Amino acid sequence: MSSQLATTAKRAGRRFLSSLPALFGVLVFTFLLMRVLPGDPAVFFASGPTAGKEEIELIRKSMGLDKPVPEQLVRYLGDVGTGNLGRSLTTGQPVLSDLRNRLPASLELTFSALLIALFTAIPLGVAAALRQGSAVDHLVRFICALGVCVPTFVSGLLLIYAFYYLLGWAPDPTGRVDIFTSPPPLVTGFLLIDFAVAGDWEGWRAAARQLVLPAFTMALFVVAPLARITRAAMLASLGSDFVRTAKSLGLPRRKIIVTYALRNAILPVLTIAGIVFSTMLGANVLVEKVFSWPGVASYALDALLSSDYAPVQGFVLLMASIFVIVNLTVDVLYGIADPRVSVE
Amino acid sequence: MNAFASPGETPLLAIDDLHVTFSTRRGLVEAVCGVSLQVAAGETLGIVGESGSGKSVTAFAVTRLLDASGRIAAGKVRFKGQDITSASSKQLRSLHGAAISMIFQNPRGALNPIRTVALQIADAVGAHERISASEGRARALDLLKAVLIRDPEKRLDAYPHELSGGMCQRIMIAMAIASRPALLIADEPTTGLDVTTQKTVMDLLARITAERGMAMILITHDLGLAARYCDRVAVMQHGKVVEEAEPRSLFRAPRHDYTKRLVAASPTATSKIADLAPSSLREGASDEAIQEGGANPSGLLRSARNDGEVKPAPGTPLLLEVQSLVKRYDGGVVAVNDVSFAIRQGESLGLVGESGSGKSTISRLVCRLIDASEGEILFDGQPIGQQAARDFHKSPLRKDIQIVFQDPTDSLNPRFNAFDCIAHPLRRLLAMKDGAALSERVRECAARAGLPAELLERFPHQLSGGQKARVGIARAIACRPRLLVLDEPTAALDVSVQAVILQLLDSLRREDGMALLFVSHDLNVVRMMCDRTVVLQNGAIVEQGESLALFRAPQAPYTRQLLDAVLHLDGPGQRDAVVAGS
Amino acid sequence: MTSATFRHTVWILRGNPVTAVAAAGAFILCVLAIIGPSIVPYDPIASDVPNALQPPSAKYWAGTDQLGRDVFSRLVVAARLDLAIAASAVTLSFALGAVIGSLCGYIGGRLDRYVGRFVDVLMAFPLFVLAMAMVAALGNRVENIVIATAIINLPFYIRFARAEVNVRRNAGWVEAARACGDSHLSVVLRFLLPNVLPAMAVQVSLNLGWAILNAAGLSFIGLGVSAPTPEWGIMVAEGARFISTGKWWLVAFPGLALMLTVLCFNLLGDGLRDILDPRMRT
Amino acid sequence: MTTARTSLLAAALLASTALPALAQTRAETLRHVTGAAINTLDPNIPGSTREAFGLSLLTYDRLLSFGKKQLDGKWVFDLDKFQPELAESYTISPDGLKITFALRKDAKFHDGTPVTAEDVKWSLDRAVTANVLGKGQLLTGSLTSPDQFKVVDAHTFEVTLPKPDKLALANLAVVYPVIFNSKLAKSKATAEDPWALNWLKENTAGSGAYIIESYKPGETTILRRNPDWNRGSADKPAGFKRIITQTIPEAATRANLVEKGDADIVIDLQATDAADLEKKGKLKVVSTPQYNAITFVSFNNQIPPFDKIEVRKAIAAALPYEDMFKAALFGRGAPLYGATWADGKAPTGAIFPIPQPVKTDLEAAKKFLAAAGMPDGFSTTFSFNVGQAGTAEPMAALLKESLGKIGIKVDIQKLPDAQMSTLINEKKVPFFTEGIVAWLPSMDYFYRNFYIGPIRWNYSSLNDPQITEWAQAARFEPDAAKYAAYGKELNTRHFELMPQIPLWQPSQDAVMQPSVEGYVYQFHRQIDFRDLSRK
Repeated sequence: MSSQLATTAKRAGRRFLSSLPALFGVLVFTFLLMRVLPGDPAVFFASGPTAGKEEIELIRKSMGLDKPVPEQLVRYLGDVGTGNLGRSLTTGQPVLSDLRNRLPASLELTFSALLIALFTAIPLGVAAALRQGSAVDHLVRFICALGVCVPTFVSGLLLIYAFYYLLGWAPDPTGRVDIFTSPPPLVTGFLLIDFAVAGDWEGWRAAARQLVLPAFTMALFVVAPLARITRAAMLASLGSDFVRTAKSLGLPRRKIIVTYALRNAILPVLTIAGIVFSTMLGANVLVEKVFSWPGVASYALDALLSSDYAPVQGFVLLMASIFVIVNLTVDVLYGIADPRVSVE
Repeated sequence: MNAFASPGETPLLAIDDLHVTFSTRRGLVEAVCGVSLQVAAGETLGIVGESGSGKSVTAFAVTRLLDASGRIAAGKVRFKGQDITSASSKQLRSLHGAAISMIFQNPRGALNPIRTVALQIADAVGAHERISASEGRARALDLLKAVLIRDPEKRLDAYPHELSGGMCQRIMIAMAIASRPALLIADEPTTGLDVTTQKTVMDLLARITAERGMAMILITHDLGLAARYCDRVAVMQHGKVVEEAEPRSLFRAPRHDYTKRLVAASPTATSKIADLAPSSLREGASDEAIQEGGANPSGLLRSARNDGEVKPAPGTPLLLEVQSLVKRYDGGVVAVNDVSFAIRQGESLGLVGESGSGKSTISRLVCRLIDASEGEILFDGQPIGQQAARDFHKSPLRKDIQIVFQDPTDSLNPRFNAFDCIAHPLRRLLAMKDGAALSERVRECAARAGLPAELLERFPHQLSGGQKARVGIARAIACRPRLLVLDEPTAALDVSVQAVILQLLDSLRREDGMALLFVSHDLNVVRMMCDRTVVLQNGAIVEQGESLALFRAPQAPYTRQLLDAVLHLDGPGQRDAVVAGS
Repeated sequence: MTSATFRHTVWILRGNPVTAVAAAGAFILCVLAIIGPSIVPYDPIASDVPNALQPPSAKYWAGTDQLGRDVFSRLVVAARLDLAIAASAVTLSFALGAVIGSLCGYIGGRLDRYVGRFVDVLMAFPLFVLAMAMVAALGNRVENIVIATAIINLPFYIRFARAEVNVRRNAGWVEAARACGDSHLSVVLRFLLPNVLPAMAVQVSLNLGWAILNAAGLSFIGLGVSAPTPEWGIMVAEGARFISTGKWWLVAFPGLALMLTVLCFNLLGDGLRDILDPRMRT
Repeated sequence: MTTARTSLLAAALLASTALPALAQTRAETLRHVTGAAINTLDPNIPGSTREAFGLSLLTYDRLLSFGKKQLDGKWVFDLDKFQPELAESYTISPDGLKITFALRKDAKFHDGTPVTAEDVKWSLDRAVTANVLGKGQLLTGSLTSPDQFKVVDAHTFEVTLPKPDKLALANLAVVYPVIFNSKLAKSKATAEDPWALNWLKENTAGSGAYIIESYKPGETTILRRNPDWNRGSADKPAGFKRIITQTIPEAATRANLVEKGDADIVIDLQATDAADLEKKGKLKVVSTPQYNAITFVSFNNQIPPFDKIEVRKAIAAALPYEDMFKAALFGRGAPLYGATWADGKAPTGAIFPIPQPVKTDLEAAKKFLAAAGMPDGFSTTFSFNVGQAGTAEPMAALLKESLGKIGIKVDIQKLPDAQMSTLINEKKVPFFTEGIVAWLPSMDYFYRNFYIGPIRWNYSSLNDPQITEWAQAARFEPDAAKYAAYGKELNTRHFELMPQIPLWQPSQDAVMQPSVEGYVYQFHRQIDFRDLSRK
């Protein structure tokens, strides 16, 4: 068991090292892509009523844009090495602190959405697999297909219109917590956790209420791939020889489905869930926009449209790092869940 | 031991006119049509038959473990008088494992890959009695001891992938006997295992059933296995039991035509190629192998009868010379270790060994599909080992060395029809253009391989296993190679089909004077097919020599071990001997 | 299609009414894309400001928009552009991905490692943001939207083709082809590629829907096709502005068109998977 | 099963109402929602957003601020009237070269330090010396050097001008010349940053009506009332105890919020939402045409074929003004087309912009085109930025359609905002729509800043010596009648040259709860929350 953990850790370490070049590639590629953008951030932000050449030059200089691109790149890489991601023109803050403040919001939303999606998708997928070809199966497939075919910004807007505007069930879609609720002392940045730590259940409910609609909007979109893979994996393991063995030995149905079939089927689901998580985190731009969610994605979107380089670069780097970390986590979890992996 | 349940006494299991149907897109297909069998307590019943005969379906119907598409259409299955076909799922659950349990082919797949051995065995015990975790572990240990696993304490926390196939099957047996069932159904329990492992596993099964007074149904395609371990054998064909008897009389004097053919087709230590599918049995036969022979090349029957020596004269020059061949894979695994042998023109050389002996790697090295790490290969005196496998397709010798693969399904491009498969080397290596000449040549090759011309338009998935094997052979001989490498060409085929294919290969060799490199794990087949034999173990040569001499008086202990494990059709009472001897 | 495949397809469709409906839907969409512009009741671009923002009626089946253009006509005409964007983006990434992925899967070694790194880099990007950045950098014209969508899809195709080829590279028929005198390259292009294409076709169908949504998302943040070209994503994005004032038809109908199209392709992809999955064959 | 449970949980969460005990103070709190974000606390920092300007009006005081007047029944800022803030009163010397301010004696910074003339001097020095935005702006009021600012005594301050300048006082009322607590600021200054730019970016050192309670850039800013502040007209603190400004990117959501009563005021709604809310009648909608702003269709007068007046005139005659106004703005604004000028001369010169004598006349357009030598038209692109897509997109579609009728093929280009501004700055966009705003909307200010020289804001790249000359002359013309005469010439010349086609002045639709009172349209198009109170 301990050797298994050791090999898993070793594997994780190897994976991490091998992902460093990818991170570096992302860094350089983003940098260059941003320089290709035809917009000049200096001009855009020199929006003062008398903005002239001088003001534009000032901003260019403060951003280091007056230097040749290769030099900018070297400086940027040096800065990143020392943990300086630059300063956002849109918010006026250092990108690092902006990202640090906003990342918990994105993570909390994405985690909640993923949880909702998993708790929906796995039972659906299992139900479909258990009754393959039946009406249940077709229904699940249809529901899933329905979920992925509505653009998130449409479903988000419709949910707001229905639950906030018409029904009044949901709180105003204005961020993470009701503006009149005092925020909890900062511990993790995850409001649900911080409120719980502080024992402020009133606040916890307020934060949870804000979370429900955006999380559902996002979950709706990822239920399909998760349910689909659950169904496929479940079908594979239900049709496998070891489930037949379990049946032939007279194991209780519940045990066969949960301990034998599902536990094996969960492995590919885990992999997909990792991928889904990373994609969601990067792709929830539109959800964050629609729900005024103060997350990193909407931050990057605003910056991108105004050619504000530093935040976009910082964001992409952050996302790529999270991608690597999530992959590592999945790897480790996989290594723990599946003893076969460690011998490879 | 009483072979037949005496009338009046309730048998342990009674199958009465069982019909099983499967719903497919062609409508309902009846896989088992009216099978009646009885098993007495403590008795071992063998069910033999080729693929599609319904033997496994019968077993699964008995235990009600059929796929969702399968259904028991009619008939009764009584276990100790209780009708299983109408049992509720609750009753079934108490029956499974506790009264009837099963073991399967592919033991590793039959075990849950992510659960430890101890837990799985404990699950099996816990399915029928309430036990604590520690009790479960203790019971698992006892059972592991009962199935004679070495270091049982260590194996408790092992996962299936850490164990060999033989060990997995022992664990499967441990689970199957965990709740002391009265009947054990073993469905091809040793298929896919090496011969030596097969023997130990079967001996264990025989011993355990005898010790515990359990009845067993042994389902197998291997007549030798049934002969050795069963009290009584039922032969199935097309979903019906065609003959049922005590093994000695069944195999010595088969009465039904199908049984006769089956017995004849099973290679034994003394059988000859011509005996495998004697023409006397072809009349009125309806099975696939014989039907396929429809486009019988005129030479086939003739040459099959003609069993004269085709051994090349002593002075015949060497065609292939393999010198100190080594193949190392990344990670330091040595698949082939210093192997040298030679084949004369027109000679047939057998390469035998168990899985992992490196025989398939050698066949690919010789075919120049992969590069050797060290050593040289001379073909017709020319060194061909140095030319990179990547470029060998340009070599003029490419057409002289051809190969027939193990799995006929796997060896045909699913997107080519039979014609294109056979025409492919002609187009490529002989640069033949589409036209009358090409199609004439393809037809000729097909005919020589015994493939009816009307099948040439079909795609692989529309052909039977034997037909696909023929396409593979036709493709390999299309360019008239001088050396044909046969990599377990019949391993995936039923015995009756194997018989016909072996005859075909033998006659082709005689007619064309091709040299053969025949790779196989089946010693009887190699003995029949090859002039000389090389025995491999762990990538190295253990012994090589004239086939007849080698099999008659093996020098190496390993060869002897292999030969001992070969099963023979004649051998009643073996089972008692095994039990008594242990 | 051979008759056996056809029979198999029919059999699958009978057991899968959903797929049959989806296939019919996809067919209708393609027909609309071709003949749409010639059958619509109004010019989809001509404005008619006095009749702006009319709710659906017998005259305007799906109402009119801000400029008084007939929403229904615009919807029908938009089908062509939307399908074209999705189809060309997917075709592009499919073609590139299949070839690159197959070569990597077959050859392995250094090529595989380098391409693998490149794919890693792409995968590590937040894809939507990458698409946004590319469109912003290249300019929001149709071809750039296609290119951006194709590039963010590329890694999936490369990986898919690579994996599919990898499991087949040691198949008997591949070795047989080499024994028959085919070079590695010819094995990849003439043997492996045709064999992995069907499996990838499933991916294509699923991806078509995704590509349409991606284009719609780009439109929503203002990086889509330029006005006044009718395009569903833009129509939804424009209509979204009117949600709060209860002009539901502006968002509902294009949204529905988008949804049905994506639904069709997704269900079709699911169905195709069943048809092509050999395990489903008995 | 789990699905059902999850959605039950969701419903339960949604249904429970959890407004805490802050309800009684809700009436004293003003919740403002906006689509944009505040990016600095010091309005002088290059790159400051409009919202940052708006904030600075609350946290800082200036010497004086603009008065208000009624325009068509709506309260708007008055460029010519001032009301005291930190200056109790001011006197202008007869030659107009010296302005003396008497400072309030009771004014204190947020930290309790009294406000002195030293602070004013330091702050204005900073505005004209440091690399800040104020420098460029104050220039337009002839305020360029620290030498012009003199401390007379602790509460008397003197500004000297090289020439009498009508906009000098006005320039002291805009957002840049805010008065900092110089002691505090200097203590934060460093050798590299003598004017404490970095520190003031994230901190306030002011005396304004509100104190920042929490500031999350791009999310929320919460302001607390400064109880000691008495610089308002009524000599008492501002009306609301707390002001919350929240960034809500979706305009439709902002409309929902204010309609549901969750937000108190919003000024950046889409025209359609404002119209709808006005029709529903539950809320107070104050719709003020932005009289210091213009939305126009511009040509780059240097790029062919727009270097030909006839081409510009052809397009001016082909634009579907009425349709564009209705479809894009829903008629919310003041049109600048469709006027009749009796003798071809501008009817007035005191103000700019004035309605132009343009109307849709395709026949005339074709004639102009023919006169330009292009009877068959030409192809061009028409650009606008993504941020304005809401109004510009329908406009562009109509424009494309209409110009198509006279043979001009238009490709519509929607550019991300930064890209658009860059291209405009590089003078590379031939044909586009934009909007301009003048904080100090006097006639000459418009001409000087938007139609002269190679500066960024000269969108049309107009280079007409006549206009340059008249505009510079008008700047220092003390006599109102002569000034108007210059203006008449300028307005006429402007129309004749047609460098741009002014379309309209869009309305600023301030939508608020009926209980909110005191809204005034301000020069920087933000809300001056100090004016507001609740009934």
